[in-house]
Amino acid sequence: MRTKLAQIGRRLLQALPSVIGIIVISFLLTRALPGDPAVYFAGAMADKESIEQVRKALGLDRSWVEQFFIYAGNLAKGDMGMSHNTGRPVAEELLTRLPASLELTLTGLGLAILIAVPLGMLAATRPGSWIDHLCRLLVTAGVSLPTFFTGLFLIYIFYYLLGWAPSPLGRLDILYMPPPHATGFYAIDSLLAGDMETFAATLRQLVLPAVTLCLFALAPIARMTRGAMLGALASDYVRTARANGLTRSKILFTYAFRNAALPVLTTLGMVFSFLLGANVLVEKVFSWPGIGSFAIEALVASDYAAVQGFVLSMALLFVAVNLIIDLVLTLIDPRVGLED
Amino acid sequence: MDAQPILRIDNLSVRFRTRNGTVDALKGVSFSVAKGEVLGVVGESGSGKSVTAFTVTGLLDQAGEACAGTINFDGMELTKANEAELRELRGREFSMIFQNPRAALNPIRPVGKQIEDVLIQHAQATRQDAKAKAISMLEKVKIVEPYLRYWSYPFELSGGMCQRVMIAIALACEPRLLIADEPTTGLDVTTQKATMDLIRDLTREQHLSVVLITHDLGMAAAYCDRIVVMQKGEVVETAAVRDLFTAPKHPYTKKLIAASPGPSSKLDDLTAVLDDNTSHQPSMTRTINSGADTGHLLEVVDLVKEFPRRDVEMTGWAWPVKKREAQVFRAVDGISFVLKRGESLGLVGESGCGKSTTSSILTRLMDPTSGDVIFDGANVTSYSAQQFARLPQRMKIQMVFQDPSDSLNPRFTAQDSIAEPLKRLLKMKGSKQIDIKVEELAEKVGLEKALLSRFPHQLSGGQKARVGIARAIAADPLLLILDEPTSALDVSVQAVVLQLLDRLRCELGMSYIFVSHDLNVVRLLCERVIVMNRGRIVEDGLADEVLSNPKDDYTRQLVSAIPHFEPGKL
Amino acid sequence: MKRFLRHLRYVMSENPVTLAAFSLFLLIVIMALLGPAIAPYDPLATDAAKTLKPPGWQHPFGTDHLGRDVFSRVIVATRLDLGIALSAVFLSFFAGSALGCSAGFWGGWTDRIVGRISDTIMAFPLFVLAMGIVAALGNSVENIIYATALINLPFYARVSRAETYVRRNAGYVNAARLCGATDARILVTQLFPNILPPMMVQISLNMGWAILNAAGLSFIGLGVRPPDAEWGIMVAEGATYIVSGEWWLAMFPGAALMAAVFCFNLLGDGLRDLVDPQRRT
Amino acid sequence: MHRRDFLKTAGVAAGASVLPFLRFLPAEAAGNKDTLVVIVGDGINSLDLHRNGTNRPSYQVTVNIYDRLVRFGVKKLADGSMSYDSTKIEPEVAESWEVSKDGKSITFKINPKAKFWDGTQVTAHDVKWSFDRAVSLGGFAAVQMKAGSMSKPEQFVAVDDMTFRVDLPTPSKLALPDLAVPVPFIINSKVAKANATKDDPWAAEYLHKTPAGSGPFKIARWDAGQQFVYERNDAWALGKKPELKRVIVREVPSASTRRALIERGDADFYMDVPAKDAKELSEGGKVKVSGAPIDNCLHILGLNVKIKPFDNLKVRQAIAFAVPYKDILSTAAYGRGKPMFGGKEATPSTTEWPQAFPYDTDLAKAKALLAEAGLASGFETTLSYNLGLADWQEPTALLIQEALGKIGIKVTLEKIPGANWRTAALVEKRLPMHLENFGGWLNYPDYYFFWAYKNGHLFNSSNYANDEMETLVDETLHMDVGNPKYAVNIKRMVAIAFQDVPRIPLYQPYLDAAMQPGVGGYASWYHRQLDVRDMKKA
Repeated sequence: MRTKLAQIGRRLLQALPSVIGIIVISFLLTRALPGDPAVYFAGAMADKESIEQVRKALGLDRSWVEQFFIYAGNLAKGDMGMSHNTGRPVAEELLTRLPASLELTLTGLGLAILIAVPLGMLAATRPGSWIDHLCRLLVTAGVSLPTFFTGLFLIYIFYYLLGWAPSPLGRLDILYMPPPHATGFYAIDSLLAGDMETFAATLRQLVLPAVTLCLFALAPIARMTRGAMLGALASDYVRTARANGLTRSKILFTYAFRNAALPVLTTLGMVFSFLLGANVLVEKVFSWPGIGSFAIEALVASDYAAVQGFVLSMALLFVAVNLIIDLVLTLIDPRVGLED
Repeated sequence: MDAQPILRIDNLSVRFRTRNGTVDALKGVSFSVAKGEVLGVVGESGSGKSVTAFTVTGLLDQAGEACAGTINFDGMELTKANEAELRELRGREFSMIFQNPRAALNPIRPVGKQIEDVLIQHAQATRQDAKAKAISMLEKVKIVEPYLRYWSYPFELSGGMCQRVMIAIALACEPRLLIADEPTTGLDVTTQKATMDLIRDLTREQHLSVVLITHDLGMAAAYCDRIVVMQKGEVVETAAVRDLFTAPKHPYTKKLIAASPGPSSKLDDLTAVLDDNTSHQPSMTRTINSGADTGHLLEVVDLVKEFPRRDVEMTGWAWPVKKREAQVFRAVDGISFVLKRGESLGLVGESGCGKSTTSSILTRLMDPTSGDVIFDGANVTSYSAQQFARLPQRMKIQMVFQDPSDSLNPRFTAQDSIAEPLKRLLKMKGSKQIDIKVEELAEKVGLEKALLSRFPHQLSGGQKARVGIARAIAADPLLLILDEPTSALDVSVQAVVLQLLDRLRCELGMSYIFVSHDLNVVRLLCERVIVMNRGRIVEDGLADEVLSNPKDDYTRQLVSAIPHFEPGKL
Repeated sequence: MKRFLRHLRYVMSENPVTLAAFSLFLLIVIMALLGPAIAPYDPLATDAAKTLKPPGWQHPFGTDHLGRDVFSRVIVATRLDLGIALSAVFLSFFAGSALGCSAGFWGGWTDRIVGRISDTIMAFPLFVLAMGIVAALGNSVENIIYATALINLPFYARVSRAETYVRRNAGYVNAARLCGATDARILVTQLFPNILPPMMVQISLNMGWAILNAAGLSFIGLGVRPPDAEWGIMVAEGATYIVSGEWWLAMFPGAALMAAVFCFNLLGDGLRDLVDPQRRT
Repeated sequence: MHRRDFLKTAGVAAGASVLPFLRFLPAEAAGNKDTLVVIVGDGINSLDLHRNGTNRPSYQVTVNIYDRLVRFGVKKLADGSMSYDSTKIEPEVAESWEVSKDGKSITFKINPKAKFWDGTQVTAHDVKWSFDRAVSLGGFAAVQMKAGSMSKPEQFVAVDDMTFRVDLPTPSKLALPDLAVPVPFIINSKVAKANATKDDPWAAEYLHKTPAGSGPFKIARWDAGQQFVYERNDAWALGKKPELKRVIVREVPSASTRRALIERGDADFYMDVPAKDAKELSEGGKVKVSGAPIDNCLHILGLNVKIKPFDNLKVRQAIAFAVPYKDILSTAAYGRGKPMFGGKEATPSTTEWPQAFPYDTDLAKAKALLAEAGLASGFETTLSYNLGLADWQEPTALLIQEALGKIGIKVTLEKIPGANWRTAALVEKRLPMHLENFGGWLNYPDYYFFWAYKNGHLFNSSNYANDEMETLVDETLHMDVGNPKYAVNIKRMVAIAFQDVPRIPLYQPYLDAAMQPGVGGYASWYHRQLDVRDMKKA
């Protein structure tokens, strides 16, 4: 087990420089944003010297380097500054909004996996057949449309015309109070509280945005599953298994799929960050109080602290997700430990 | 061995549907295997020996189909059986073991579990006692500490040990027929011998019939009762081992026997038997001018090359962790030898003995940790690999690579590959001038002009080897280092290439360093031989001397492990 | 060149889907080249009287909220979108593979530095980085192209590094070293041409992605500068009209967008066969 | 109170539509006519108007939960919709007031019925503390108070518990109305001071999240970025008790989602409806649309006189003749605006403001004027507009670009994000040609000219400087309306605006709101926010 810990340690060490890189870039990126927060903070009718006075208060007059160290210092203390867009400390804002985005992204991803993996396997076991082509066309169609377009289209059909879906009004219809806070994921919290009514309502709200995201994530997962399965089925060890008379299902699942799962897992890391970016638009369309819609407004309103906080948390999330995937990989695949 | 055959194949034909039309892989193959008999199926690549095995076990991929003939296994007609029936038989009645064992085992599943899968599948064991049975099978194939090895993964075992696991899996349900498809290719000579002895003992003990498929005549001679020789999808001859070797009837068989280098065969014998498609070249008498002291071409003074123990310098995206306990692994541990001008030297040893590392250092593709190489009077190790590239000595040392298909750039035609050294080293400019020189070189290595415009994947193994050689001698080097140039080639092709190499040596007066694991092949070309083991030179002497009575016991073990046919021994 | 054409025809016939993809690609290229010439109306001419007309004879795709003909705008937009896709993708292809190849070939420090750079870029949610760049440098087409190219860089670096690392000690590479070729020359003449096939698939995926990215930027107001016609911005503007019943504003540019991205994705396999020497019989 | 009971008592239900899960709700769901569901586009970022950086949507909270000394009345317009009445000042916390003879001080009598939420009596000391806070915290609050010439705490005197006096440097007609705008609200100073700290004397942090006032509504909950809920204060006695018990305000960023919600009946009230939706919703008939022109507000095309060639009067007038006014009104505003072009008189005969300028689309005249200015071959320039207001500014900019193209002026459009817009247009005033939508809160023409036409003032994004205009504005700003000189000055000011045309008015915008047929009592206000105090629901 010792090598596993050393390996995890090294993986963490490896993530450190990119985190530092992210902090620096997010700082520079926001400083390069057009617009001057001092003017915004000074309010609608402020004149020249009241803007200057606010600028000094915010410490924006000092050199960039100095500002960076102040920012890094605050960051260490966990203070990400105040978002003038929503009037609340950024850290608190992110903590309340992150579960919303995560719940949406993970549901979308989960749906995508449930559909794309079997589809990929189906296509791999019958290469070149009409199923293979159909799966490829369907999946490519899914990824060919911008998410905001699919989102609005689904709203128009299922909410506006048919009235099946609930109103795209955020995470929970106004009839229901959000469940007592446990994980921040409404679905899980309502289950924990045993409140099936709210649970059902949460699911109904989740369906449309999750489907929009899922459509977008189908292609990479299905394509990777198909490729990996084809590789595994053509491998020597599958031929040996067939020569030893193992049943088709045993070969397909225990031998071929488990090996194919490794590359699929690595793509999931990338697809997750891909979705995090995509749900920025989906949140705007479904008025989902997630981290994405918060970022858009902050960016458009050049709300420094909010943009920095958002970019940093996204980056840390990405690094964490990749770390988890690497750990899972080391558990499943004994070889990973050695020739990383 | 009673005469009732366990397996009878009658007039079997197999066709493959490929992109450009159908290919007849087998044309009317017939032979049978008696109970308890070890039948050898010998043939070069493309002779259809593996296709036969796959057709028998019903493992042909979709593209192939058995279009004629019957396969009778102990009274049951296999070509008529559907997939379910066949699956019942596989593993229980007949089973197979394959080449390249490490890839043939599931990389992420403990070997013990893989044995259990087969046992449980054929109801030879219940979930509870499957583990015990698996461990006993591991013991049977002489794997030390079986209860520990039960949990290890294929990448943690050596090639030989993986093959033993494969054998354990194949024999777990005590089948009545074992088909071994090139089981020992790619293994070290000593491991090869150990594996084949294990197969012989186990199959005799369970009086199992065996079909051994191989391209190595020596192997077939040492371990089989009867041999079937196949060429281009047809059976050309079937005979008992003794009769086949003493009185081969079919010319192809004769050619094969002659082409496999034995301990006493001469270079000219290889192509002694007249064959229609290889033109007979009068072989030059090889003068050993070791006497005339024309100075040392190459002098190596206690060369050392060290590699870190665990390749800590991750080539992945990892941060270099401090080398805490990384001991150093010495691939080359202080070797020294001298090479006279025009002399050719053999470097022999098993894989991992440091012979390839040495050759890379000599050709300056790799920098040594310490030690000197004085070539043609100049100390070449003093320059870095990059600087050496621009020196005039660069063209004086060239190399022929082991795997011909990997040594040619897939996007270059043969013409471009050969022209490359002319343009770079000899700074030849005019395309007209280059074309003439390329044609001259092609002619010298016996390559038809028409093949020059072809891509590597459109050339055969032999033709690719000739392009590699033509490229190496383009800048007429003084020293040519041959890194197992013929090990990937078929026996008959190897014979022709070896003769070509010998002829070029005499014509161009080059000296060779011939790196190989096969003493018989080295003996043909080189006067002197160096045997290496774990980075050190264990023996240095005249080739015939070393082969007939080796002084060092490691060399003795190496020589005895090479399977070959000895009339007297049977 | 003759050999290439014969090979092209061969790749086409072998896989119907690739044939469809190539012909669709050809159509898109023609539309991009002849766009303004074949458009029935001036894409920028507004007409207050004819705003938001449904598709009919005069205007096959209807008119938008300023009375401009959607059909001619969709055609003219092809040039801009194809331009964005091609330039962004090739910019990141060359930069990415240069970084990736040198990382894979020399290993050691270059490998680690390149690794860190692409890790950092990858750590940013792709879309947010693009938003940041465009917001910071202003929303001109060049900035969109640079932003899209930057965020696609890691994909190419990762693929080319893996492919180069595998081939760095291949026989023909050592043979080239023996001929006195410097590392740089080997990288360019020997290694790079051989890693093209796997990169081709990546290129086709990214082409589709580049257009979607531009569309996304337009949706939040940072995309292409009006009044230029571009599918993304037309879908973005039209999207708000779906609910009020004028579906054709977003539907037709959306369909064109989907067809283009669809075609690029399917192109991948065809491109790989085209470039892969083994497939040449 | 257990969560489930809270739900029952509130009898929360959304609109009349049959909701798929209606069966869960208890019987008295029918009694939901005292809860209103409102949807808005932008989120609020604070409950305290005086705080630095409080955005415009947050003003609505202060309007509904805090009281002021006085407030404007409400009047019925010609088309039956209700609007605030800038001419009528009604009592609120002050039951009566009288102006000193020299007009330099106003004394207010506090209404004994004015009680804070915690039951304590509203005193003059609370009023003084609140007004001192308004002028000392700086930012928007201080500037708005200065417009009514109230800038120093010394001006506010608590004579005794129940009388409060404001002293003015010079008599001004703006002082009294400026006490009715949202800024001078009255805070429970006892509670605020209890939560103040050394470096936050005005309890900004505390009041940011937890208001302490006396208004007709309280804030029940605020989930930032999602929703906030008003709860009626039954003890409120300073006017007609509001009909509604609870008002839920949900933030819905996407305009098309908002439209779907109101049309499907999942929302009762939709505030600040974009022009196109307003026109189609009112024609659709399913939903009631009430809209009125915003007082003292204009959508204009600003020309920066400091940047060539807009310093040349002929060029500005040429552009005034080239603008496609009718197309803009129909395609950009969808008819939801009062035309400000085609005026008959070269010089104004009335003091009405805003009134139509004497220009109309006449390309020939425009070309002629350009030729006179020596720019017959035209020139190149940029037209900038605010990304946040793109729904009307983008189509308008496109139409202007095309029209100017016809007389040889090549225009490139430049879209500028929200925060950066204020810096570029208002502070640095560096945009050659731009669209602007300034509206003065106090409904006097001189107040508009004070902000938009005086040199260096914030909304004078055209950098316009005219000595006569300077003196005229200074003179009339504080002058009483009755003064005969007032009308003369106003007409002269408007005439200069007609002549010099630094700002070309396009139309007077409407403030539209859509609501279910059963909803009533909506009035449109100058501060363009929702005032729920008089609203009711059948």
